[in-house]
Amino acid sequence: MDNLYRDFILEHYRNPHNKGSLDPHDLHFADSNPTCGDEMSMSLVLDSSRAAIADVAFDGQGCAISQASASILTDGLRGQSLDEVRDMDPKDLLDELGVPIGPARLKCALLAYKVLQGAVRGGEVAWPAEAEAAG
Amino acid sequence: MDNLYRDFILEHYRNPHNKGSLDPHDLHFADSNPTCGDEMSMSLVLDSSRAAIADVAFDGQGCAISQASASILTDGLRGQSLDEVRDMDPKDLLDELGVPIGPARLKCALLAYKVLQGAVRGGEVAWPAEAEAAG
Amino acid sequence: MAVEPALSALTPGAFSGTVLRSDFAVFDRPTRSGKRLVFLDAAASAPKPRTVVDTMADAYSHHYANVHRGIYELSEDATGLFEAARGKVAAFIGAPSKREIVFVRNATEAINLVAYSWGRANVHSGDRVVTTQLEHHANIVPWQQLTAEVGATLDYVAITDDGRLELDDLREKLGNGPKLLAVAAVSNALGTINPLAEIVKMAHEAGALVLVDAAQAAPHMPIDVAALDCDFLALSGHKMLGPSGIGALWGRRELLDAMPPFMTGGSMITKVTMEGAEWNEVPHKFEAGTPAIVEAIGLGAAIDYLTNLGMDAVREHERYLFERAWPALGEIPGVRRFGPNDAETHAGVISFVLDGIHPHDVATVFDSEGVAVRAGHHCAQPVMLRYDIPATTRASFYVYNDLDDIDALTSAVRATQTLFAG
Amino acid sequence: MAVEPALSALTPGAFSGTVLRSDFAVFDRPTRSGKRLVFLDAAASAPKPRTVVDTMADAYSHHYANVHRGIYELSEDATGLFEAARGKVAAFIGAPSKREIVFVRNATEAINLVAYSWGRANVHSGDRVVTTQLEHHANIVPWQQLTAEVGATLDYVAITDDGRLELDDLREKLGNGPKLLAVAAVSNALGTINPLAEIVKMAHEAGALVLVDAAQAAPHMPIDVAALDCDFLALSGHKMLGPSGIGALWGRRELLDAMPPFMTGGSMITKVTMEGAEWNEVPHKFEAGTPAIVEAIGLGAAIDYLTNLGMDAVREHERYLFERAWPALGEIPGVRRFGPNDAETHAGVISFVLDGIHPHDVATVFDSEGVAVRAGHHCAQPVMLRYDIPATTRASFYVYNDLDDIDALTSAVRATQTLFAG
Ligand SMILES: Cc1ncc(COP(=O)(O)O)c(C=O)c1O
Ligand SMILES: Cc1ncc(COP(=O)(O)O)c(C=O)c1O
Repeated sequence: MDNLYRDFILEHYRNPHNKGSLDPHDLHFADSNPTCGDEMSMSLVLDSSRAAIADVAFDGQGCAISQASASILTDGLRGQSLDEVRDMDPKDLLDELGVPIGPARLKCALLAYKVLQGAVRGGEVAWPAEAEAAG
Repeated sequence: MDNLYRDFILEHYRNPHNKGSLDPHDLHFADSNPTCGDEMSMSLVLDSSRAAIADVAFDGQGCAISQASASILTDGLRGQSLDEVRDMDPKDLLDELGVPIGPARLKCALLAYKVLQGAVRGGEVAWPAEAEAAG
Repeated sequence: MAVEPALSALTPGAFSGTVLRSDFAVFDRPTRSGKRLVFLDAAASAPKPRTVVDTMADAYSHHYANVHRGIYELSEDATGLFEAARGKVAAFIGAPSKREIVFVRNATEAINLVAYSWGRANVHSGDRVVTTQLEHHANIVPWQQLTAEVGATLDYVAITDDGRLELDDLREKLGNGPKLLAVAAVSNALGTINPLAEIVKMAHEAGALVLVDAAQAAPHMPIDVAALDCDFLALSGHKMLGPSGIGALWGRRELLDAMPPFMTGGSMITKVTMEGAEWNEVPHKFEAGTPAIVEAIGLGAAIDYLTNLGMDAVREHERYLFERAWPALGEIPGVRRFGPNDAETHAGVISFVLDGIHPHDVATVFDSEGVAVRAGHHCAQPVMLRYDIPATTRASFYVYNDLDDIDALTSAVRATQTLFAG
Repeated sequence: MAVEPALSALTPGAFSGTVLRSDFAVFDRPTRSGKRLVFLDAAASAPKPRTVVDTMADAYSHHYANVHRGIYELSEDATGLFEAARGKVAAFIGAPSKREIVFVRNATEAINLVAYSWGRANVHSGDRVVTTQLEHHANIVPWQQLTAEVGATLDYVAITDDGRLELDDLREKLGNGPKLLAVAAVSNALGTINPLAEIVKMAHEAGALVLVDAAQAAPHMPIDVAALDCDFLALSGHKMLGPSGIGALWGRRELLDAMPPFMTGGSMITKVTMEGAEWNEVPHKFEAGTPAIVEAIGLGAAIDYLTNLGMDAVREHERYLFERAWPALGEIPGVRRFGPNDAETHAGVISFVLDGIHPHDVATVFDSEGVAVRAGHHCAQPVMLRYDIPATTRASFYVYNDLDDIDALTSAVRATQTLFAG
């Protein structure tokens, strides 16, 4: 418990980074967590090479886990190439959150990842295998 | 076992009474036992009052129980009024068979009753409650 | 002020939750948190009393065979137990005949059966079907599919700020002459107990049949379909202390008789040739293939358990808990409760949100306190839409709950608020 | 001469039925006749090993809650066990992904699901569907309903005198370019093992998809959908030592993805508004409402039990029993056996009739000897039609049977003949 809601997570939740929307943007995608109905969108602005991310913002309501996860994930995106983003391992995001996330909350933790993948792949992607067990 | 297949039943099975068909006849009905698919038909000839049974025959393949039951049931029909037949209690037929019939065979034992009721009521009737438990 | 701990010593309603807890093996289970398990999610699915588990284990061990077609002792045994369970369901809901009880997987299948079989035969282009905004998705989506497929219209009865059906709106929707009104007896998202007798009367006067979704009512209060005068009723075994994989549809005999089959295959036919098939009598016409035999028997055991407590006493017990929990939650600043205020029209289901804390986080913190509650849209997204919220946290009561559990609930609310206030 | 009693001491196939019997509580049960229970009706439904009963009792007692939506320990537990069971089914039949496994009630529902969902979307007026004359009603009537509804034609592949599919006739029927071939892996009425790999190849070359009814195959022999290259496969848990109320449909991912839902309600949606709904991913799209949670877990335990024996060994064991029972029955005057003569194409299912004695009477006399067999049309009336018989008596073998049971079978045949010769 205290483990899951460490100050670090709660701090990101209370003051999420990169929250809002970017207009104009190059890529945009919205998706939702079927377990709870929470929706999240992400807007990306590409750099002049059109192959890497210059700016990013996410939007939508959600729980502490999904908000903190989106805040942390987006923090690391600027400068990354689209190829790097496509190859991203969802486990790395779970590691970065650094808290034990039970199966029922994995979709909360990975929603930002799923939305991001939808944006850079141009369409909805399946939930990572990690989140499957929770249905 | 020896109980169920008493000589009495086997004798009726080997040499059923009133087996065959009557032509012309006044009433005719055919029905089947869904548990086994056995079909049975019955033809009735009425007397001049048109309200009582003058002659009867049943036809169709079936097991020893259903054949013996039809043989015994039809034996008692001549001279009975249609009203009496309609009021018949299926329990009486089971009593007359005089052998312990498990739920799985009740439809065999009562098929003749059901066909007869269909004939005198002019259409299919439901299985008697006794036979319901066996589905 | 929250509930006085002293109250816990009282016998709530007609029997004591503390005593009944020993009937349920799950409460012996150690929890991850090390705390006592406070189970407040009966509305999703109920724990099983030992008698249900034991009845099923005995049936699987000593009375199991396929039903209806076996000419041997074991199959006669299984058939007898299975059909006796059908009789128990009929008696439990006041059905005139056990032939009107169709075994299905769950309430969802019961409603789909009616939508496919009765619906496709009776709802045509230009017709209307009415449901309500407080329904579970199971009582919405099948009607969306049906009406979209045949070109009919689906109307939704609105709900009030305190979670009741707007009866004036219902009257208006019925004024269009719908073929069917599909309505819940009790809302799983708001706890609302709908005034069913009145609703059925209104619908019948308007010429509509009434399907009652009793998934949340059958487990918690007496039901009498004959007195209610409804036309179809759906329930799920797993919510009423019975096994998963079993539920029942009740329908008026003449409606069931006239309906075409839904699924087809073995047992539901009297004759199959290569040209076509003839259907068996109800309820078999609607039970294609090998049924959930032992699950039906287990549901019978659950019904015995509930009948033994008495459904009036069950309702009384939950009303007692509601009457304590509702104000206790209301006294805590930052708690918003949903649904009607009074215990007459509010079942033992309380949906609430905590200001500034997502319901999912609430449930996770509760779990760490040993308190099992549900968070989400409760498969009732139109309700969430109505109140403009993404989700709620929901606590729901049953026979094994007591005032200690209400204390645990309010304590968990405070603990969550403290954690997030950081 | 019948089987030598001495043979009973051998280990048939890879393991001894006599030893395995102790895994099944039902054999401890006293019978009405006072005789040892000789259970020869696995093809209708199989007894349950203690491990299945115990796994279910434990799940109901200590790991039960609704799945997928609960944010608490108990629900995570239940979800984990339920989804692990899905993985076991996938592995058992060689499915590439557990997402391709849809839990249903039984094989009948699996086939109906395909007929309703894939069928209504893909079979149109003038199209053809092919089934065979040796199918169970579950693999006939849904296709009759579908083709009648949309104005398509249903063709039946004929069977030979010894109960095999006429492959020339199959080729001819496939020549008309059907959309689907629905065929059993093993016939429940004749015991025939169809040459599936060859059949699938022929059908695919003709452009037809293939649905395999594996209700009688999955329990008794190894299955590998990837190697078979079929498109859909249906099975029932209760016939493979698992609980009632659970079965599975396997389908190719891309087919399942493209299909509309069958039943609708909770869990199978991602979003519901009053305007409409969006569907969840497979397999959830096809699992509306609360599933048969513990029954799926029990099926997983049955699969563990079978996998532990080894499906090759199970097949070997039943082949061994067949090779003794078939000639032993054939040697008795007045016994007519159905289905292929050789053990390569005949599973552990023997249908027979006794001259001048109705199969129902046979089963009743057998019951009095402690021998449980089935009598009737076995939900395969077109087979009865083909051989112009009303019914057969059927003995079917499984892992707990041994040569003593074969002896009991032949003795019961002789006793019945003696009684009726009277
Ligand atoms: C070949 C075959 N297909 C389908 C079925 C139907 O199985 P269930 O009744 O479990 O749906 C059976 C069961 O008898 C069968 O033997
Ligand atoms: C009011 C209501 N209707 C229908 C259902 C669906 O029940 P099941 O999932 O058992 O089909 C539920 C279950 O949550 C419910 O609460």
